[in-house]
Amino acid sequence: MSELEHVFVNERENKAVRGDAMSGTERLRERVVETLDSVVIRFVGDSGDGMQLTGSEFSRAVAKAGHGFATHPDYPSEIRAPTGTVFGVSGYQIQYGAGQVFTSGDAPDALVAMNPAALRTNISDVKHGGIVIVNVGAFTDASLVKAGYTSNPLEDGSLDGYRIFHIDISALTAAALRDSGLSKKEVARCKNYFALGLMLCLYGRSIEDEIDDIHQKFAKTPQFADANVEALRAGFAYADAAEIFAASYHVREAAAEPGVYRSITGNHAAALGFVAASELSGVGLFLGSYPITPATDILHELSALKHFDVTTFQAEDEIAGICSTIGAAYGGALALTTTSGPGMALKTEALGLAVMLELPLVIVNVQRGGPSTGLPTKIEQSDLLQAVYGRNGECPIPVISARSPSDCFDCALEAFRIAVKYMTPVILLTDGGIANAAEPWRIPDVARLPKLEVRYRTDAEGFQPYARDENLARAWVLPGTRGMEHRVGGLEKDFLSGNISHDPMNHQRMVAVRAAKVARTAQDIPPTRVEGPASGELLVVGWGSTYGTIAQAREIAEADGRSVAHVHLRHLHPLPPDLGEVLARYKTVLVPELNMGQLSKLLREQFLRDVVPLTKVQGKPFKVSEVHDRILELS
Amino acid sequence: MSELEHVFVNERENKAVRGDAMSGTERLRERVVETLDSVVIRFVGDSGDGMQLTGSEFSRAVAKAGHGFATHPDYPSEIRAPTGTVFGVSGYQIQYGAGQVFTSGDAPDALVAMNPAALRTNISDVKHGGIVIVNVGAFTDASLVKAGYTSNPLEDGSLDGYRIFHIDISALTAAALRDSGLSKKEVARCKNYFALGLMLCLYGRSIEDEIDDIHQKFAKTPQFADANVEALRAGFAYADAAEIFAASYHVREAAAEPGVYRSITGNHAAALGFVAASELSGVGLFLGSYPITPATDILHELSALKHFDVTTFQAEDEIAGICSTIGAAYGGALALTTTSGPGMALKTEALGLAVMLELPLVIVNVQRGGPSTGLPTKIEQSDLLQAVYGRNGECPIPVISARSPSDCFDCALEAFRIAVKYMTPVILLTDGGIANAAEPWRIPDVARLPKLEVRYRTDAEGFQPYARDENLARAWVLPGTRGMEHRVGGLEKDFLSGNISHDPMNHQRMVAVRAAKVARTAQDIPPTRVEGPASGELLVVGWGSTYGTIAQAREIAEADGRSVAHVHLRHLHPLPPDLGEVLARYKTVLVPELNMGQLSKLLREQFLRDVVPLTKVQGKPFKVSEVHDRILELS
Amino acid sequence: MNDLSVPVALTKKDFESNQDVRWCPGCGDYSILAQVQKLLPTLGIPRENFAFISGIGCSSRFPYYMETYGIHSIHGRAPAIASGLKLTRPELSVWVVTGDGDALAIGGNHFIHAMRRNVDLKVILLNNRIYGLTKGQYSPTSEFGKRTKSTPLGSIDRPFSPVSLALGAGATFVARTVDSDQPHLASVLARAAVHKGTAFVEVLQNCIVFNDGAHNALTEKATRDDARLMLEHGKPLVFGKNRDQGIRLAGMAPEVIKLGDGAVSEAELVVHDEHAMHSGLAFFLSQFESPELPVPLGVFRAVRQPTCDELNAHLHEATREAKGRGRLADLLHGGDTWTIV
Amino acid sequence: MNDLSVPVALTKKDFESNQDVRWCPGCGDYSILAQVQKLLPTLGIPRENFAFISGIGCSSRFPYYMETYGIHSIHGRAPAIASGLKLTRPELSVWVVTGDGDALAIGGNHFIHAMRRNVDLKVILLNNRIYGLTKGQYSPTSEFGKRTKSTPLGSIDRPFSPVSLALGAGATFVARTVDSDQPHLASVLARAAVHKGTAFVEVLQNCIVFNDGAHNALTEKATRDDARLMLEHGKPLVFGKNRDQGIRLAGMAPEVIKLGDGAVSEAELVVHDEHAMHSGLAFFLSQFESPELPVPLGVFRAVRQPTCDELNAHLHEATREAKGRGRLADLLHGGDTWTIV
Ligand SMILES: Cc1ncc(C[n+]2csc(CCOP(=O)(O)OP(=O)(O)O)c2C)c(N)n1
Ligand SMILES: Cc1ncc(C[n+]2csc(CCOP(=O)(O)OP(=O)(O)O)c2C)c(N)n1
Ligand code: SF4
Ligand code: SF4
Ligand SMILES: [Mg+2]
Ligand SMILES: [Mg+2]
Repeated sequence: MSELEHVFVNERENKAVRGDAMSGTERLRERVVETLDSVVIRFVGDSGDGMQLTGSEFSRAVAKAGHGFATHPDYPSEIRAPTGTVFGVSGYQIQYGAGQVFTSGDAPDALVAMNPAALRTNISDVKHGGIVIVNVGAFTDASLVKAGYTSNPLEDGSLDGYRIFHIDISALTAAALRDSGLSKKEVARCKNYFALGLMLCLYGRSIEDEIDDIHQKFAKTPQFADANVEALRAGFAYADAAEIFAASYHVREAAAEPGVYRSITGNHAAALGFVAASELSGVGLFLGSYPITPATDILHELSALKHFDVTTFQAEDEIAGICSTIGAAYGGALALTTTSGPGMALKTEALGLAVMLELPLVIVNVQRGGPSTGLPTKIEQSDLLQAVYGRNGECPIPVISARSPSDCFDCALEAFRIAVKYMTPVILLTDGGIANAAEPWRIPDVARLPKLEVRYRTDAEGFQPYARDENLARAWVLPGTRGMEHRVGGLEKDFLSGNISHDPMNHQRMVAVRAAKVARTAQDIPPTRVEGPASGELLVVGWGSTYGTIAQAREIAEADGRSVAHVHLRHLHPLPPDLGEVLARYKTVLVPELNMGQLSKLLREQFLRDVVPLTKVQGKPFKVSEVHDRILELS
Repeated sequence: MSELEHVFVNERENKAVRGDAMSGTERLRERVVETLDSVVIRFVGDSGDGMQLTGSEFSRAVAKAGHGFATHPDYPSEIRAPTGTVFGVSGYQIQYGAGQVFTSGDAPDALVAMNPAALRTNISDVKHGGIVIVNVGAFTDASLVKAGYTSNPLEDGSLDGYRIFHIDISALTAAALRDSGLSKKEVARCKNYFALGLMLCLYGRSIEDEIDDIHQKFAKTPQFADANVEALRAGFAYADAAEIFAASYHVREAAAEPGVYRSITGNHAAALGFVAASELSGVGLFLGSYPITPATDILHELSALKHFDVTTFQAEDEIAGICSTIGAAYGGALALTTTSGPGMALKTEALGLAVMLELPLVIVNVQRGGPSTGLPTKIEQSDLLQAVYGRNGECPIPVISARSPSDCFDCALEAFRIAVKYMTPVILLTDGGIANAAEPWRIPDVARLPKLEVRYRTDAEGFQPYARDENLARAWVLPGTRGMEHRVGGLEKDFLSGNISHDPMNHQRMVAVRAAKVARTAQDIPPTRVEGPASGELLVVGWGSTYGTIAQAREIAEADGRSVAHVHLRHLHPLPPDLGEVLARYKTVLVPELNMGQLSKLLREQFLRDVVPLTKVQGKPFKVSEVHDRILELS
Repeated sequence: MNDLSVPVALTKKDFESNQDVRWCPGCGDYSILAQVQKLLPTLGIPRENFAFISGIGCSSRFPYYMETYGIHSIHGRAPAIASGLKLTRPELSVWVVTGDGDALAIGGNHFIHAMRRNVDLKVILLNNRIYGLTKGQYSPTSEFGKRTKSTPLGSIDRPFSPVSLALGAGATFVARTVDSDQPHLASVLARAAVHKGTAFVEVLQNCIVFNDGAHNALTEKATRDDARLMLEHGKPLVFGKNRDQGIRLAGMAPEVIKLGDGAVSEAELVVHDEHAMHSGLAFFLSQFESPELPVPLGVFRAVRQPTCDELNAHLHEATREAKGRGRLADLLHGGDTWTIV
Repeated sequence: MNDLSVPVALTKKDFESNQDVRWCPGCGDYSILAQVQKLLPTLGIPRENFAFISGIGCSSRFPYYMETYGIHSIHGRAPAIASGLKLTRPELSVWVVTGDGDALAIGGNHFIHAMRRNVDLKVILLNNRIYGLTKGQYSPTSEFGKRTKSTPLGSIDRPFSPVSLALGAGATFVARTVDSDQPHLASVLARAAVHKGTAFVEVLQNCIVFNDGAHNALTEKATRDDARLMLEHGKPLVFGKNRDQGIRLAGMAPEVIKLGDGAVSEAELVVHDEHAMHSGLAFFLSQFESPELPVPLGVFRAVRQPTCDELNAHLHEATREAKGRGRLADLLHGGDTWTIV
């Protein structure tokens, strides 16, 4: 009997003891505890099964234990797809471990599948020999058909190769809640807490904190609080008692930097960063935006902060979103607009105006799968060239990008720093991956955050609307300031007065100075940080959300003795002044991107240097192995 | 007494004989006739002075004599600027000569200035020693002030260095029309015909044809016809009789290719090209457009052609312009939208949809000075990177460009050929220069025009909406065809059925196939034509409206013994397959563009080859000398 | 292959595509889809001559479920795309299905221009007063003060009345109905289908997930009779459980009066006239809002005016009659020419 | 430097910028500029507190000529820019100057949403029923059948009534006047200036170059008294050279009747009420079109409703009262946190 078969038998036998297990309190102390450096777990179920909650609660629990983690939620674009269908499957993956965790992981070590559709769409991702916990209660004939199964995978041997655990989570939850007084439907909704309890036990975490949290969350409906707690306990107890689990797992903890932490998504971090910019500068924040996936959460976050100096304006479309923002910038606000690809396309004409007006403005593009409506809920990095080049005329705008959820906070501040210092719109690129993914974030000390200085000109003496300071920035003058009434506009303007000018040489000069100003923002870019050897075989250059994947792939390769370095760009336009020199120090440059090679194009053009693109457009992040494999081939 | 002083004296003396000169019929047969290879003449005056008419009538006259010519109209963006102001000056330049004339000329040999503002804004362009004919009647104290003169240039010596002719065109016209019964204002309006008559005489052309034309033009108002004819005659007679003109000019004629010719602007040629595409394919043309300078004339032209199968739809904005066009393409029309820079920016989201739908569509961007509203009536080539890259997602679209006014006809046909053959949107770039400039065009024989084959799929058997032919094009199916009802949309779609697909590998495949299809359009690009040596020192690579300038600069340099070749690109995305190999044959590649180096960027990126950009953003075309100088430096 | 020359009697099933319907269980969109699928086979139009154009939103998924030609386009632009299609192919029956966000937020401009131009389109707006697909932000029809994901403290925008907006833009056919009243929905859609010109139908639709019960007052048995006013052409404006209330003019403002008891007679009431050329009455009705006034359901306005596509075709014909069918060679040789031999 | 602390009495001259006015000689825009420049000094607002926002068009050059703050923005977007500015700086007096193309073609969506939201903006639409700056294409207010550069065979689009559209979108202040009637223009602008909320004024403006005489019937001495209806609050609708015609209701449709001769009394006429909360009357009037009916000039509607900027400020205050002024450190530490020591 193979190990796997052994598991199966265990499981089948175990079915009989289900009822008992529920009440089992005595612990299987003799169970093996395996210790791991890190683990990848994925929760999958129907959209209505609450897997996002289960996943994020699990994350919270491990986070509080001091683990590093990274998550990847993956939900359908349908609001509430018919139950049991494959396109209605919602998933949440977490990798956690000792020290910094770079990505949510290539392949789950453990999968919790709440129904056949979830199993079918996820099983092939699971590691060979991985744990698969299946809610067999949902494996009815009808639901198998709905999921597109022609035979029951639990019985047809198609799952050989995994460590399958058949657990009737539906029935066990119902049994636990039989006295709760809740309806059948309400009881069914508690099964995600059963699964959570089960997994917390299996991975050696306590449930006390979670119980507190449930009571808080459901404070207004105590009967649901109680039921969920009950389900949680039942799941925990089941795992604790059930003999099917031959082992439980301990993931090593490693002391992270001391501090206060929270779990944060990219959109949330960006929102906080923008509020921080406002508070640090003492200038009100104005967000003009039109909802669009996956950017809308920034609007959601900020619209609740009316006790701050934050105004949100849900505009009639993306054009009004950016235009209201231009109006706000003219009025002296820290002006922000947020969107995603198709919305970005609509903003390009107004971006041109912002360039002409030379007003500070931040435009966030949370990239998603394109072109057109594309894959709205999926990750992609294919709007880079649009950000750099996508406007009529010579219309330069600084472009920066965030590398991780928490980096969105820093980039939000950086974007406004550039915007205000140089009086220019700034594009901040994030993407659907980091926007919704969570990671632990050491909350910064407000007193230590970089100052953001905003100066409005108030001295009317010698005022010229387009006179420039040493950074080539013109002055920011608030309407309402006496003695400096002036007009600005989208027609080419005189170099100093800003009045309309059709003068040929003036146009040439203005085009040049706008370009020079954007080029000058590069003066603040710190020296390029290289992870790994300062010169050698291979340099991997990335940008945006691929950071974690590349970093991990590089670390693994380096541990294997490969000469491979990594540069991850925050500033994409202009590029860091020393980048050409850095590239020159390596024999090969590999550029992984979730597009068809857009940064590669910029590097080739700028440095006349051949690079090796590694591209992927599948609505999914790179796997560490994909980058690692390529590194091995090239180093 | 210098030659110039001599002229002045002549002129001053001549003032006395003005009245007489009017009636003079006896010709100064003894006048010297200088023979020239080509000549550049510029007419300048107030917007209300009718200089555009004068210029285009003069062009017509020389065209009919078999000259090659090229024109450059330059008018203010104001509709009717206050009279006498410098920003209200309107100009029209023509170069004509023996054989092909490439450009409207760097510097006028002769300037006709109808008022002080016109003189002030144009005099510095005139060739050293050039002819300047001034309507002294308009040089009142008030108008000098309005033009910003602090002293009278006719008297302060500032015009030394030119051959100045003081002629009171206002008074002479008034005198000629004293019996016309017209009001003073109406009489004043005839002075452009006086100027025309004068110049026709001076340059050895008769006025008979022009007289016929005036009668036709003013058929409904015979009193104006008569007055204009009278003014024309008076101007001719004046020049014929006046002693001030020591010479008259004969420009050499050279037999052009036999055929029927007309004068044509780029916008007009494009409109005709689109109608030709419709007639040749037997498929109706649909234009959805929103007016914008300098593209509107295409709409104007086509909206008058309701006796053809041409529907024009003036949409509520540019977005509706392209969207109506997408609807029309779906309905089976040759679908077209026309715009300029800011309007192009607004169309980018819908362009993405067109790429996803894989419908044939032609988008014309008549580029103008940018960014933003920029310089709406001026020439620039700064929307190239926007055309190639300016959309969200991986969103490839073929881009082509026209090199001259008449080339717009051929490019219109070529754009639809690509669109229909590959089922793709195609962007055609022209610019404000060629859109309004005129050149002679040998009218093609309709029977010899390339066929444009349109096939709609009608066979429902085995139909799959996104199945592809050997060119990777999907089938064009008309709604109304039984048995092939299907839905298309902007979400990523299944490789064959076109149904929504979120499948990761399908997305990768679709992104790849859309790119491959656009890349495949390169298969039809003919081998790159090189003017000049097949290899050597210097290759000049240009695109769009700079053709004539570069061609002429090259010819001059070659005549001087320089090794310099010229490639002018029609296809900008994808680039011609053999281009890399062509570039490699020259030591240096010079890329002149009316932008900051956009084609240079594409060449550098694609071929990792350094090129020398020659850029200009002054709202004006290159001068031949600017390109020529650079050629000399590099060859 | 089927013999395509024989016309087939169509049924609802013929209009159901093979795509799984992906709206939330209980969404009001289902009933609207069903009614449209029932209606089309009765119109005597070959199936292949229908085209459904939509933008983006839950509502805009509609075309995928229709076994007709169709485009699921981009957000807000369906009326423009449909206009281009209809002008190109006047023989098609072109439908636009849209949502309150799609039509009135991002698509507001195309919406009003379609109404103005009177292109022969059927425009069905599924109004759930919320952005469904993006998971619950307020829309231009959301109530003042509404708390949503993007207005957690309550919205400060006043909503559009889609009917008023359409009338303000000059619509020739305007109607309102609700998703749950299937017979009424069916009859209003049928009226829209036969109208020549832009036919605009606002369907009050329930979004069970993000705005459940938004139209309850109008749909629940207990309240609806007092909350709604069923418009009938030529009939006085009477409503209420016992049909005992009516609308009278006070100046130009509406006044609710009790009927019966002989106190007030029906003769004093405003009489509905769908066909009034002056759209004052229709607009007057469109301003009725609960709870002060009953919400009118039915056809507000239905007047026949030449449609954009008819006029376009006419212009072509007239021009050809006057000038003769254009010939390319003539066109190319137009204007001044000269010959070089 | 001037002492800026002392308020100065302003004059028209103070509002004239140093830029040459570049409209065509004889353009109707001049008189509108002059009236606005005359009006502003009377409003008691410091000059620096005015901002003029425009789009693109001849009309949109307006801000350049005003010695105030201003933006000559992009085509159609002025209302959106102005809304952002006003929300940011409620103390400013923000004006939008726009054209029939700018506001109603490309800018239609922002226009209707500004009306709906009731942001405290003054929106002045210079309606010459043509695209002036692009040299003469028909606009959304051009007459049906009009021949222009882009409709050489006559336009097939029905025009918007800007007033109807604004009312359909829920505007709280709507008025119409003409460029050449300076006292009327002045008084209507003055009314708009003091309205709290979006104040929309349509100024019929003559484009002497591309659409000369478009409003002649309303402005020429010989015809105007019969062609226009001067609205006065609380007064019956009377017009005509001898004030001998009036408007009566026939059902809900307008009927022109002869007055005098004792046949019909003024009491039967419709009485104008600017302040009616129900906008039915205003809309009814907005549908009057020549030659059948006289064209109303004056204030159609003026009702006070909370403005978007007021509500926004209020929401901030209320939230701060409830929650206290937000503190960044608290915000960053919000949600679940854990400490690693
Ligand atoms: C250009 C663009 N902007 C924004 C979006 C995001 N988006 C999709 S649907 C939608 C609103 C849908 O609301 P509604 O039209 O009322 O449809 P419903 O889902 O309520 O039926 C939005 C904002 C988008 N897809 N494209
Ligand atoms: C995005 C964009 N599209 C088109 C144009 C061209 N354009 C400039 S003004 C104008 C129309 C102006 O009409 P209107 O608003 O009535 O102003 P008017 O000149 O008549 O005062 C157009 C189409 C533009 N500048 N920008
Ligand atoms: S979110 Fe609302 S509108 Fe969308 S499908 Fe679900 S119930 Fe229907
Ligand atoms: S074109 Fe018309 S609207 Fe424009 S400035 Fe001239 S007269 Fe005025
Ligand atoms: Mg909705
Ligand atoms: Mg206009």
